[in-house]
Amino acid sequence: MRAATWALLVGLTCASVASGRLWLALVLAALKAVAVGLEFMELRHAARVHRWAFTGFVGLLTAGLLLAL
Amino acid sequence: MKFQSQKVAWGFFATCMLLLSLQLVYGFIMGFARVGMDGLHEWIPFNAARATHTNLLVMWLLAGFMGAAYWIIPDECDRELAWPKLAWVQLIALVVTGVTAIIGFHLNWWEGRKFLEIPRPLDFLVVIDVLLFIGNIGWTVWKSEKKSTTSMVLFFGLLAAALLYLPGMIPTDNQTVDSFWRWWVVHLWVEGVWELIMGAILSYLLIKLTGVDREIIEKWLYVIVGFTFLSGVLGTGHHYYFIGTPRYWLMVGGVFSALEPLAFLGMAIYAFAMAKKGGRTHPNRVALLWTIGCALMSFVGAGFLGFAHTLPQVNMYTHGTLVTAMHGHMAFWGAYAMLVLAIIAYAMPLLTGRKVYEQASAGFAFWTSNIGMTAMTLAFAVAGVSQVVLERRAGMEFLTVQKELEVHFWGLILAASLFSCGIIAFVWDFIRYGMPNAPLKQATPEPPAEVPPGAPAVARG
Amino acid sequence: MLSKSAAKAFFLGGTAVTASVFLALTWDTFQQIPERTRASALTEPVKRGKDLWERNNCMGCHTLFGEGAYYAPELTKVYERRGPAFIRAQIKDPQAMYPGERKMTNYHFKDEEIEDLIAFFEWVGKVDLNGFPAKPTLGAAAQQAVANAPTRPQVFTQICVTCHALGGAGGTVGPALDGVGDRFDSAYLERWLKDPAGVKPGTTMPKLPLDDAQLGELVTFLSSQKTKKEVAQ
Amino acid sequence: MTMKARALDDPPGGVLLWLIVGLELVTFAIVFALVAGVRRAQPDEFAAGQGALSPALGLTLTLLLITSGALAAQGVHRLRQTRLDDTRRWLLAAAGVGAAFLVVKAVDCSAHLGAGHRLGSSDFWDAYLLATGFHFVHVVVGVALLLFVSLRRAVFDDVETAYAGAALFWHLCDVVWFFLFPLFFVRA
Repeated sequence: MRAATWALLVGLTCASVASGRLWLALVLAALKAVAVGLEFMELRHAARVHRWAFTGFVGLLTAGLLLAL
Repeated sequence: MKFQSQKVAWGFFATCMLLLSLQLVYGFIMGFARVGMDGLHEWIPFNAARATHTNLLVMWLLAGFMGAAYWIIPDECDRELAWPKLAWVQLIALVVTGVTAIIGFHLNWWEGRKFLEIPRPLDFLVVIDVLLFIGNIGWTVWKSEKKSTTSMVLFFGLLAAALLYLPGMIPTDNQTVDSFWRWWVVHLWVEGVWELIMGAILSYLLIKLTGVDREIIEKWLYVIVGFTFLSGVLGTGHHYYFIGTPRYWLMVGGVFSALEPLAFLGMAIYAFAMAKKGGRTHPNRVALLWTIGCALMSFVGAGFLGFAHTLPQVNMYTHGTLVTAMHGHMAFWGAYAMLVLAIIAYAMPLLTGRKVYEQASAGFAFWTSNIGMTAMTLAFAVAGVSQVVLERRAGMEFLTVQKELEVHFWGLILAASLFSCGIIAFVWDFIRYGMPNAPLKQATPEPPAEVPPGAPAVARG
Repeated sequence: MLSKSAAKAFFLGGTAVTASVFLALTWDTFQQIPERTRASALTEPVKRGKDLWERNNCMGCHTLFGEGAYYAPELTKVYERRGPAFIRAQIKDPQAMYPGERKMTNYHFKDEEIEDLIAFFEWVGKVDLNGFPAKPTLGAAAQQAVANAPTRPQVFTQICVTCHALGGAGGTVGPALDGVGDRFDSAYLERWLKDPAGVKPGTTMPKLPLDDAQLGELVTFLSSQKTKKEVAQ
Repeated sequence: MTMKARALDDPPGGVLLWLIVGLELVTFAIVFALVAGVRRAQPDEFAAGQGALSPALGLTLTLLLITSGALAAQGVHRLRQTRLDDTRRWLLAAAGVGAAFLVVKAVDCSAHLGAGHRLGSSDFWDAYLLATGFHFVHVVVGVALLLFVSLRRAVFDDVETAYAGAALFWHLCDVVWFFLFPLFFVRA
């Protein structure tokens, strides 16, 4: 699971560099942040409120940045 | 009151009452000058009134902190103060220095830097005086077996405050450098180490008044002051936007000032949570009211209203207007004035053995002064925003705008009168029930002492 | 759960880290200050001016770099805005320039002290303040047009507008000057400006610190201020 | 791997660290907004500044952080099987890769400074140096935390929370970098 997450993160990173589009790179960054949060930070095992608070924060942040740029 | 030497605190608290009353008088002088009634101009020009008003504030807050320390440190360290007589000498020296400074202001004797107006020779006296104070409480802490978190935070807060006075004395010919160091003193005091002192006094009061386990209160104290420093130290940047320092301070100051309300919010939540947890069984309800009020009003005044004009885009227009006065009044009132009044409200009944808190006037003092201060803040806010729009945005002449603002200063004077009623009630209670020459009742044991660890929180009375 | 030692470590560690960053930025700031403030232009008069500024607690009423007491005008750009002649007259006798208005103390400075203060203000006005004070933005277009009117002499934009308005911009202490050329001829205006109290005893109009060239320029300018209607006739 | 969901007052890594992570996320959100603001307000200057940045280097830095984060996560996973010594080794490895990040970033930064791009050069360089410098400070703290918990574990009453907490802070550095990376390195 952790190895798979690592591979996913590497893949997303390469994709965002290859694409060269800011909006796409930001969305991929959000996906990476959520992946790290759920798997590496172990929010998968945390109380539901914590899980959603983190995911929601990342979502709002990304939405805000997408709107601003 | 457990130790005789704690009585020293009385002298400091009485000084607070005197200086606070005088501060109000000078506030009114300025308020009337602003509506054109400046008949005292020949004897008390505005700059003297202003410097006296702010320096009295700093003086009485410092006296209050010192009194609080002389009260708290023996209690927390479980031993008499090292040198009680020295504390009296130090109080008298402080008062003499302060009175000299204030008379000097009226004779045009200055160092003339905002908030640091007192002349250089007196600076050295202040440093010596504070060193005596630090030495006295430091030695008490050092000699004691028990080194509680509260007493250590209080001690290091006071020590850091003393050390941070020194950058303000660095001589320079460059106005920008001058301003830069001045904020090291002023900002790092009020948004830095004074908050350590505030946190420590607040946690002492919460331990005593709510009976919540000391361990819990003290560990959260660390978290709260940690948050305060994380935002407050780099938040100094919001004074470095427009004084000739590099442009990146707009970024640094903007980001970290935006966090400062969170630290104050944390402090307010902390106080409320502890009070709720403790069940409020202490009979001195008024002291708890001041304590909780302090945490709340400091969030409103320092956190929320501070944030209202701290972003560089906003501050570009509000910098150097009455908007600052709006924020400053409620911030100092909430964070520090109410805190000192809280410790006085808590300590006085124990010092004198009289249940001052059962008086209706005690509650009147709290509510009237707070409503009055809120109204004053509103008056300043309306005046400040009008000034920003008319002078900074529309480009009207300074004096023309000041005439437009006079009506708001009438509002300010009315609000300040209400505020003064509350303060007079507080001071009057202090005089009625706190005179030292009246025969003191035997020092009473504190009603619900701190609960021993492990005891259920509600089983007290 | 949260342990007290962890909380303490967080407080001490966090404080140490932010304090280090703050000290590093302070160091960098001091590398940049000399250039940004033109430290090389800190001449002896400027230093003496700063000393006077502090010894009389001018910040107790005025603001400088936006820091002070908001009771009297912001002085960062005063040299550019009012010019040395106005500052000289104002410091020499504060009542002369704003009679009956908000009071300023007369410090009875010697002439060379006044020149030191002017030097200080000139230096202060040239410090790079990251755009402060901002130019007014509301009604900017109208004011821009007025300010750009080619005929306005400098003495008018620095001194007269303090009390008088023209085209809607300026002070309200004295009457607006729109159409002043209709009401008075140039001979009267010249007599008036040379000695206001002589023409109308008890007037609040001060005798302005003008030399002959400035006076001539001002009289020409004022007598040309005619309202459109009469111009059409 | 089975594990019951944790209580509300017991997040993985401890309450204190989550409070810190929360505060840091808010702080960095403000930093991102600031960078976005500069990018939007001064597009030309921003693009010019970006010309001096190397996307390959940004990619390298990101991969180092991701790898280090994965190593730390492996370590924390070993806590479930209460293999504390294993955890320690994984965390040390994570700290090692983190140190590599610091070296690469320091070289990059000194190159920029050497090329005359310093604080005060322009809003782009102020934003770049401050934001990545601020992140750099966090990575330094993160590496120090990882080293401290793995080398001085005797000082902790609750070693598991200490390990999980240090790793949690370390992952924060990743999350923050994920956003700094596109904001600075992806060109318009």
